[in-house]
Amino acid sequence: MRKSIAILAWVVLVAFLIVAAVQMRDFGEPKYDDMDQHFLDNSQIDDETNNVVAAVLFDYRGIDTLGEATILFSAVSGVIAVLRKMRKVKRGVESG
Amino acid sequence: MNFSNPLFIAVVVFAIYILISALRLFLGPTAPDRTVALDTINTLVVASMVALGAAMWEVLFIDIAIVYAILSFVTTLFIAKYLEGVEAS
Amino acid sequence: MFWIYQILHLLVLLSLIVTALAVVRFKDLISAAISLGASSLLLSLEFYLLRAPDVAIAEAAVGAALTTAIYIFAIKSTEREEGYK
Amino acid sequence: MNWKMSRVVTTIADVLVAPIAIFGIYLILHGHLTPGGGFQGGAVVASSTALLIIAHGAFGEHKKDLSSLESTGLTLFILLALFGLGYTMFYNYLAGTGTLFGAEVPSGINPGYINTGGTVTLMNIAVGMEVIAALSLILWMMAKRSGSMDLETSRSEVEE
Repeated sequence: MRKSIAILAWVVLVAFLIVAAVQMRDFGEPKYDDMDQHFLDNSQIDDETNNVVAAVLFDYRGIDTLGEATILFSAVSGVIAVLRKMRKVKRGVESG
Repeated sequence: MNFSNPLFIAVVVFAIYILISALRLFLGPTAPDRTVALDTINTLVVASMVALGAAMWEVLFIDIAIVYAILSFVTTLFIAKYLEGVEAS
Repeated sequence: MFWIYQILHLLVLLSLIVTALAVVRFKDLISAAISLGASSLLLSLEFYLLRAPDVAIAEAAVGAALTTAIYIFAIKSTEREEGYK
Repeated sequence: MNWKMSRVVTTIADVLVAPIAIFGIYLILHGHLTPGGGFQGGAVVASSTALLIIAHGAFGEHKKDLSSLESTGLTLFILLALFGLGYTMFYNYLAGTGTLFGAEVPSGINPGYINTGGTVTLMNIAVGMEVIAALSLILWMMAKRSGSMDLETSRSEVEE
């Protein structure tokens, strides 16, 4: 029973992937490219940067970068919170 | 891009070697075999990146190959130290 | 001569599938970590071929070096073999 | 993993740490001209920390230093974003004003100059500080708290 459910899920997933792969458009030709052309034309005027990626990352889509930095900060907070008391446990159980 | 550059043929040969090394990584019976396969893949990837940077006529793409070569050394060093500890103990 | 670029994509993606299958199938976790490093490296080469150097650098630095190091510390702290207990 | 690595690896690591860190700082500082930026350069510098940890062990107590460096980077990033709030958030108020990183770029294809970019360059530096500290802190905490990187004995003593 579990195996048949797994095979069914696999078949459905592969069918969706094949449909998506057939319908995919060529690389570098998105459906909407108005904003791309705006970025390419105006990044040297708005930001004085030569790298358009940096201009998009830190000016046009800056809130996304802020979210990424916050995610990294919370990940480090989680690591510190998890590993903080491990030293005491190690000292009690085993030495070295 | 000018695709008639012979460097692209060299990169295709490198890619075939990468595929063979990936098969060795899949089949390798022990972990040291897989580490050697990973190191071979690293070297081939760096070589193909330099060749592609020359073929595409982009100077900045060599930077990525430098990053790659340095970081693959760190990865191999970590795996080697773990395997050394397992074999010794 | 554009077909030579397509062959290049095909070979790199085929190697990517082989290494990604190895990550799932291995019971030895250190071998799985090695395969994940190789898969990440080949993904970075694919980004390079698609002419996205920023993503290639990020993938190489985070995926190849730091993730493998953290996984090896974690495997060292726990157990090497995968299993249900 | 309780021993120091051999003298060959230690020497090579000592030689290689400075070029890796300098390359990462180059990626951060030239983030507005070449491919790269704060996150990528920070990850490269953090991998130099990984090289130091694997060669010499997780020595010292650096948790507070790294933690404060990370908080400083994130706070600097948010402050730089908030200073442009007179227009919108993340407004590039330094571009083209002639002050810090405020030189003007000639339009079209040009090699680029380091003194341009305005807040983009400063935000690259801030994000780079945060990413260096965050990834180094994760690696250092994992190495230290897993108890396997104290490195008080050398390899030969273990073998005997």
